[in-house]
Amino acid sequence: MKILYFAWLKEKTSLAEEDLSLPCGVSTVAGLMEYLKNRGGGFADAFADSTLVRVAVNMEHVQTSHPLNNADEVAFFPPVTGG
Amino acid sequence: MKILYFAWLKEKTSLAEEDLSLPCGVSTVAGLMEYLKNRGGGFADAFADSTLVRVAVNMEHVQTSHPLNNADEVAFFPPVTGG
Amino acid sequence: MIRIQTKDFDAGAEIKNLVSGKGNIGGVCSFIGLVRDFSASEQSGEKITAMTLEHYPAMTEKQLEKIETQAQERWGSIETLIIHRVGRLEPTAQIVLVAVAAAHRDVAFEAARFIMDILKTEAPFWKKEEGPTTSKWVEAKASDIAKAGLWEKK
Amino acid sequence: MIRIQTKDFDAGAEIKNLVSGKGNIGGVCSFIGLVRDFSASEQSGEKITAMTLEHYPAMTEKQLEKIETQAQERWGSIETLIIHRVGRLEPTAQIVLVAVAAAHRDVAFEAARFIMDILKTEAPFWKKEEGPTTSKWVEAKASDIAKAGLWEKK
Repeated sequence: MKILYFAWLKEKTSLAEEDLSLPCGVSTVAGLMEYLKNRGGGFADAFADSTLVRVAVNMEHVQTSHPLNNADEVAFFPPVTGG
Repeated sequence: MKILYFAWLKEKTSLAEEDLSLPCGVSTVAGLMEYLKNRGGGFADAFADSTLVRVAVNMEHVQTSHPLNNADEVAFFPPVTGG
Repeated sequence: MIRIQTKDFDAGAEIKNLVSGKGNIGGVCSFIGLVRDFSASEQSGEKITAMTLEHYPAMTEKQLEKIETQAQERWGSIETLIIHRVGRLEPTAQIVLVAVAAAHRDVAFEAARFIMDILKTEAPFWKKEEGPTTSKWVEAKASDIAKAGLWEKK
Repeated sequence: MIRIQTKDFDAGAEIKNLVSGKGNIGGVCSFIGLVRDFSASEQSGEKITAMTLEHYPAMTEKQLEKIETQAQERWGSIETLIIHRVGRLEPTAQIVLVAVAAAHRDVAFEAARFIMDILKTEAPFWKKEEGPTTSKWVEAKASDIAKAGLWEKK
């Protein structure tokens, strides 16, 4: 699974992108967010308030209940502000 | 009084512009239109159906009941089609 | 700002000029009207080869200024530009540019549409279409009169 | 048509290119978004000196194509163009151009506004504002989310 971080999530995690095998017991976006938050440090900070985080799986906006598999590209970012 | 004709009113009357003293007994746009129509020829043709004709007095759109005086600039034209 | 001219315009340059040096502008909505290659009269839809635009110069200026003033009264702080061409134009030629610059996009979109709708029924321009064999004056559309009327009720 | 680029664009040339050779186009509505010199966050309204736009390239393309397709499904025969800049931009710089060409002006106005409203909530761009002393990420506006939502009900 490829994970991407944008805007202040990239800054807080100090990471733009990483490869990760779906952790044991994680089957949804919400589960992955909980897993990442438990890494502590910048990750705990980035995922402290999950209501501020938006998610895309395979470049489509999804809810945190969305299921995950190892081939997915998952992206975490704040609400978009383009235009 | 200055009278201007535009678009097909100019073509039918064969006139772009004329100076005219307010004819005796004419006090409104409607009266002037009746007067012009009674000139016959192209004028009778141009003013045959007064519902097709729009009027401006001193460059403001008006109804045919609008009063006239000798200092006015009166223009006759079809409904506008710019833009 | 209002300009009536026979020559073409560069919409990009005109818009840049409209907003030049104004840091409070968040967006510009513009509309460009073009000469189509078929008749505006819905019954015929015939091919047209050119169009000639006639106007009543002093009244055009007066009416367009009035429309700009109305838009400014309605939406407050906006910058407006209206350029309208006259004379003979061929299909795909630009006829009109209306641009509104504002702090926020909603105002820019609404004011630009307002200006176009009112221009269509108040500004004294007339179009004559040339077809392969005949030429004729374009008739005003009832739908344009209805659209302009909607702004009165708001 | 979609383009993401760091360099500026010439809206007039882009619009001419969009309608080039198409005699059935009666009008083009376009919107240009610009960098303002004050903060987007309504509480502060502080001066900003620059703005940096970040994006998620592959998803941006996918989402903008989806928006164009939705507009085409909704309004039928239209030509659409979206150009969005990324990178560091200073006040008064152009950020985005959305242009819609159609046979009639209502469709052009509505589809352009639709594309802007949906782009604001779906396309993965993020703005970071630089002020004289600090820099901060722009927060999404509830009003933008509400506007995008209105299109769902229609």
